[in-house]
Amino acid sequence: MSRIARYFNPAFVVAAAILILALPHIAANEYELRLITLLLIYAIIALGLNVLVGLTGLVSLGQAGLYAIGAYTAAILATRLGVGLVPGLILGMALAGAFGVLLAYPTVRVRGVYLAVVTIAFGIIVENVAIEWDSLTGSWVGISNVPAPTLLGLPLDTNAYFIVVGASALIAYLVNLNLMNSRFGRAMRATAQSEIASRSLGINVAAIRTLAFVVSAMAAGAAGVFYVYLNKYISPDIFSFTDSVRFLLMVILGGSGTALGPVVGASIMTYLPEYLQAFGPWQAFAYGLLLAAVMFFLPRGIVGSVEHFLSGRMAEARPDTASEERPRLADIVAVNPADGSACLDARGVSVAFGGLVAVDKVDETVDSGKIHALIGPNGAGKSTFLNAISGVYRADSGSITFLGRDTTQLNSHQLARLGLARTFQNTELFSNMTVLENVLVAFHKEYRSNIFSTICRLPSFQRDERRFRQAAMDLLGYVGLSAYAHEKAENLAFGHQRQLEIARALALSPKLLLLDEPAAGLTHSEIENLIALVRELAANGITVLIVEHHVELIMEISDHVTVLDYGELIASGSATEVQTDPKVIEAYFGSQNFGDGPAASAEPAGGEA
Amino acid sequence: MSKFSMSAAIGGAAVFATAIALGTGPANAAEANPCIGNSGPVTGPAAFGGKSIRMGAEMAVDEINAAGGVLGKKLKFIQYDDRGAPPRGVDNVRRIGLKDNCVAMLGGYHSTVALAMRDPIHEIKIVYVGVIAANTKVIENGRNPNYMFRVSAKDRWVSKFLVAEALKRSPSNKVGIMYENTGWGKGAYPNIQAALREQGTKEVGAETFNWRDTDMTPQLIRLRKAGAESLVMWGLDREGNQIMRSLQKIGWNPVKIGAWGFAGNLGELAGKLANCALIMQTYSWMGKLEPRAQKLYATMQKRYGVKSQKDIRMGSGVADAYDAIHIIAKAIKIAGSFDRQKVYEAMFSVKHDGLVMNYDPAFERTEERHDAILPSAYKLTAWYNGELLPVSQTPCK
Amino acid sequence: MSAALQYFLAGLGIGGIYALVAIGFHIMWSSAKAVNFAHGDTLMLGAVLTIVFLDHGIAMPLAILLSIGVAIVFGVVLERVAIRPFADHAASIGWMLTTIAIGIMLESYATIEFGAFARPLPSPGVDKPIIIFGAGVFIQELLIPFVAVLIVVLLGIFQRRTQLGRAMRAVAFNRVAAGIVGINVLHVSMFSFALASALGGLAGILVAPVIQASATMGLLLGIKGFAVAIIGGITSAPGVVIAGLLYGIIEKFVDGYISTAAREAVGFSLVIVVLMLFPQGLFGRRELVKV
Amino acid sequence: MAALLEVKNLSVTYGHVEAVRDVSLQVEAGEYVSIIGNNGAGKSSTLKAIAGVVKPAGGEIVLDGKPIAGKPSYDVVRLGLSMVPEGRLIFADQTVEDNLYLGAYARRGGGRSREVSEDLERMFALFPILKDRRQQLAGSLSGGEQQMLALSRGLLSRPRLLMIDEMSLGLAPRVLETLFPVIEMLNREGLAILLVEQLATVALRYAHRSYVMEDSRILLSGPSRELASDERVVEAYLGRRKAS
Repeated sequence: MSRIARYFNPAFVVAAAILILALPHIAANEYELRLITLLLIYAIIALGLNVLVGLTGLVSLGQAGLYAIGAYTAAILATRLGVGLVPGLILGMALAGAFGVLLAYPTVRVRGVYLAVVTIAFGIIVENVAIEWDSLTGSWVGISNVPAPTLLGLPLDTNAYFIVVGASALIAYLVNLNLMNSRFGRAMRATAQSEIASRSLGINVAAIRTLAFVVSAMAAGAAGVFYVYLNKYISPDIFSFTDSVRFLLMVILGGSGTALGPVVGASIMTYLPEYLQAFGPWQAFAYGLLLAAVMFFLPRGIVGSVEHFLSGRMAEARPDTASEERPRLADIVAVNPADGSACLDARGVSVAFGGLVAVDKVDETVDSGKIHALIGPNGAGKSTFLNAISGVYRADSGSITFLGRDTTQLNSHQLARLGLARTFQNTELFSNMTVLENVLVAFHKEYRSNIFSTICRLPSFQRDERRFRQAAMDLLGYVGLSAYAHEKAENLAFGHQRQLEIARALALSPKLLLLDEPAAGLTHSEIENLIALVRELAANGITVLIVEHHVELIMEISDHVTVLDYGELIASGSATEVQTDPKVIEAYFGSQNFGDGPAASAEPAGGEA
Repeated sequence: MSKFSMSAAIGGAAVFATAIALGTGPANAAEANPCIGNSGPVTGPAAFGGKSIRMGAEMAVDEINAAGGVLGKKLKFIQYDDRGAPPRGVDNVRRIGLKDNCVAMLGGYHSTVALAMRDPIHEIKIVYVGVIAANTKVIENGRNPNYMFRVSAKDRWVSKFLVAEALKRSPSNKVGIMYENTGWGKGAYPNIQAALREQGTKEVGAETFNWRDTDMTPQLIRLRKAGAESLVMWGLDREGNQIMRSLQKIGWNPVKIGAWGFAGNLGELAGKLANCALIMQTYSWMGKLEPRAQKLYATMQKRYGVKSQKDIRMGSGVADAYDAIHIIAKAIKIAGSFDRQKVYEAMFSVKHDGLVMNYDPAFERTEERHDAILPSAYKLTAWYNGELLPVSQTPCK
Repeated sequence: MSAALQYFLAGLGIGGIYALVAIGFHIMWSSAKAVNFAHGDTLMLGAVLTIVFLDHGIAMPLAILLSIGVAIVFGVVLERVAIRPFADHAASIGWMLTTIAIGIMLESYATIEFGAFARPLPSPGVDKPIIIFGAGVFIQELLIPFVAVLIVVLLGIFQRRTQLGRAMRAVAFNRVAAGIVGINVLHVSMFSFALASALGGLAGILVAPVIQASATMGLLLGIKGFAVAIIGGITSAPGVVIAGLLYGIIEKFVDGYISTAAREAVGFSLVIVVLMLFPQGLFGRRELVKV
Repeated sequence: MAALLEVKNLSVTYGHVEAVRDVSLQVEAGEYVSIIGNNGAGKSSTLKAIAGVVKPAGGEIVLDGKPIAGKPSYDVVRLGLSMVPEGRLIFADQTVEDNLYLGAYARRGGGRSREVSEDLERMFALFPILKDRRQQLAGSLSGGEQQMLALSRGLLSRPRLLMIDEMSLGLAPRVLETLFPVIEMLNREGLAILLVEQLATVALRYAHRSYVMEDSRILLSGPSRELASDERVVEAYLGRRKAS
């Protein structure tokens, strides 16, 4: 989270408000004031884009298209129907937001450069329509004679308009900040860093991405509306691909993911052309040079670099608070006593990749409150099976029942909401987020406060936030990580990362916890702690299904062990039973005699690279 | 913190509401500075247009300053880049008028930019003298007082001029129109239609094309089908070349007659295909020059690295800007002050023997005569073997 | 009928240009999983430099070779300074913006030095159109798609028959596996950029007689070429060429039968629709994502 | 005589995870050595570090007197050390023959010399099925055939030490029956082998010496024959603890 914003925000808001009120009186001339108004308009669009790029990790090279939609909506309404600023603003934002939903839809299927192409295409389409729909947009000639803005019937002069835009920019800043430091912002950053982990914590990734697109689109739309009333003239020239790049540069230059960065970036990019004029024909070259220099020397952006520098300083000063009494799990999250019924029941589950059958007709029943282990040699299909029952992969055949409900067709975020939590083989933490935030992400679905009360910081939000912060701190206390709550997850020692991942999973109040090789990379003493923890969880009524190659650990804690080999179930029973099963010994050691091996099963063909 | 920011926002809202009620405007300076601004394309594909304006304007300013300046003050020429984008042009008008506080300004290359400038020009009340952009409505804009003047071609007059020439060469009066899909082309289209109506006929078809289009065969096939005998064309050299080539592809050779956007290097691009394409111009640096022009040409060679007469791209722009600066300087002298309002009034009293023509007077108080260059000064030239020459010097008809 | 043929032939010529640009994107993507967004400007470099060299009295064949040489140097340097340092960036903002930045610089420098006017590049291919069933077309316009197809065929042979070509495919397939058989992945990546840039320069020289050389010719060609490469399936060389040719032909038919004005909107809407239906492009290989 | 491969105090980390801690081992010229141990014990990471696929965090790797720690894989293979990777990693979209030619990439000239063609024929003699399929795409081969191809590809760089990672992975015993004897034969012809294998019995039967890895460290080492009867090996695998 943005440290600068955390420490300086109140001061910043007051200072900004005073500055906005004072500027009309201290600006050298009207042109200067207009320039600052333009700066604030750019700040609005950059703040919105920051939600998309900085928080959600999605690149848009078509933001100018959304800006155009807001601008044309307001310009057409104002010139044809004499509509005032506020209705124009509402409609412009609504229409841009609707296109934001449309643009978000492709993210379900495409990412990275593919998404970049979709957004570029969108921007060009909007530009083309603006040029060609002559009767509506005036084509290249554009729309002029935009009347002066009115607010509640009162006409606004340059000064008053500046204050309106200033107040709006301040609101955009606060929205950005409040969104960033809320469950929505955390969910956005989580999906940017690990989509699969976000899903496993019950986050609907498509919904979160749509939200990000809508927020950024509405900001772009609002900026477009404000621009119309500032310049009183628009034409397709300012909504081109180059402008989309410029908006993106504002965010990157200032520092994407920080609250203040977009504002700083917008300021520089507003004033830059004024100074670049001195370069005459070389100004485009100087602009390119600046863009390249930013990427080379300040990839975190200005504010990002300052924060990075400061956070390095502050991390050293972190107090090492001794953890007090360890809370009881039942006091933090909902746990139900085990009733001995089947928690999870998989029947004939098969998963194939191409021609390769990774899991072949596996039956597995996990009784509630028990510790169940899944072992097998490398490549036996353990993780695939785990991914199938947790909804990451869809089983090609067979059925899965969780808590008496058929879940074969459910996504992982739906399963998570039903109480199925998991950890990952190679920990999937949100490494750029703090330890506390990592756990808070998992409480996302528990919040009752909606986006509106979140942004406005209404009491319902405050209540939720207090409650779940406390719960998250308690969970950290439970696994012994309280002292690291404000540390970035990536700075934790590996053993602590594993514990954090378990704490995060526990925040879902799980009925079933899937642990995928939780002991990998741990030291002996850490493994001892893990064993104690798993036992305690089971005692609290949480069913555990553990995949592990650390056989010693398995044999020590499991109530039931299932052995897979070549995707097939070859043994199932108590630890001692499977340990002496000749088929198991063979699978692990290889037979003394080749001919005696496991029945020459279908040889996997067409391996993957 | 969050509570605090919320109350700060509410507080801020309350304060700005009162501020709106008290809203004050900045005072306007009475006397402007002795500078003449310009917004034109300094970068981008039309940068040559911005450069031609700068050359013409700077040479005039230097002459005036060498002769002691105006009202005892040295004139200054300030050029800002608009890259052909109207909103940037609008910004530049405000920078010139509000920040630099210049006494007057020259217009730029693009008609779209000039059209967009009408509002801020009249807001600020600064004299604008267009030197290239020829769209009719830039000047004939229905405002009174009208601060927009022009020392350049006017599309409505150009349309009449070209249509008359086209009809002369079309036995059955069948004229097709090809115009570029820009503010300039779209602005001219109704002018061409009106000119045809005046002559008692109408076009057989009208087609558009975009910048960077590389093939015009679909449009030309449609025009040929409609029976066009001559083409009136509004566009620039690069697309003009594609028109010539596409005509060749479909094996059609109508009469081609175009506005001055084709006066740049069409002959170089299309070679012999451009032969006998007829182009209207206000001024030509080709051939033998009068002594005053020869002196200017020498200056261009020395100061701007111009190597040959063909190197002067958009030569009309150089001449128009040169004349415009002299006209503005004379207006300031007549006004006896750098007061913008007085300079505006004085514009109608200027008489000037310029490079393009003898302006007598330059402007009149009718909307139509805010244009200084009269159709009588328009010249019809023709491309022939890579050179743009007076029609009489070519075998073209 | 002859109108339809005319549109088809014209579309083939324009599509050939997109295809040539898209092949370059394909080659770069295969080896580096990143592309030069300024690839359109590589075409510009090839075309503009050839004219500049001709202006200096250098003979045509030498001028062409020199221009392609400069384009190669450009590609290699760009790969080193603008792509490699940002290759691991997850959201790929890094190399997108650095290469866009270099494109802006190159275009602006060329505008200053070369001038803003488009200039012709002489070629016998545009002297006279040939008439096929009443439809006219320049040889050069037919040459372009032909060269695009030829390059794909030659590229295929090169990648099958030569050790370096096999190495390129190996790097595209799996970088670790390529490393353990002794392929220097960085060298292959650099070679790919050199090859893509050489083809880019050549493409510029081939298209300049048709569309004229100018400092600003690259931007739109680059964007469209990249869009075409993506919808064709950037991992498949024949795929991007087929997509390029189709895109050009569709554009011309939209021009001819709907309206010149609707071209970009229709074309780019098609791009979005294709990507929604085929996230890997029409002929693309699914890029494996390990969970 | 110095060992062909000498690894001293090697450590490999992935982020915060120590996959290999302080591992030392050696392979003499012409020797057949195996590393056995459970999945996740650090065997593959050790091999990858030696081959230059991952950069070691510390320690020394000396091949024939030359330090190679930290050198990229494409340089290591030129020094006579070839790896057959886990999962085989053949170039599935290229033909069997092209895969083999790529195996010779690191050799001087790096292409189709007569020597390379002769070596190709030798591989076809070793695995005749590859000859039948030489024009087929490698991706269409069965798992066993792919492993044969991966082995042949590894041999075509003419290594002095061949490292094989988890050869048995995903293969039926019937296939292993043909593969292991081939490796033994290659070893008898003088090629040093470093085998990483999960199937302990098989590895212990063929290798002269073995190392047992557990929890990122080397637990035991010695002649295979002795290790095969060591109780601790069984423990390491199945976690059977003596009653305590």
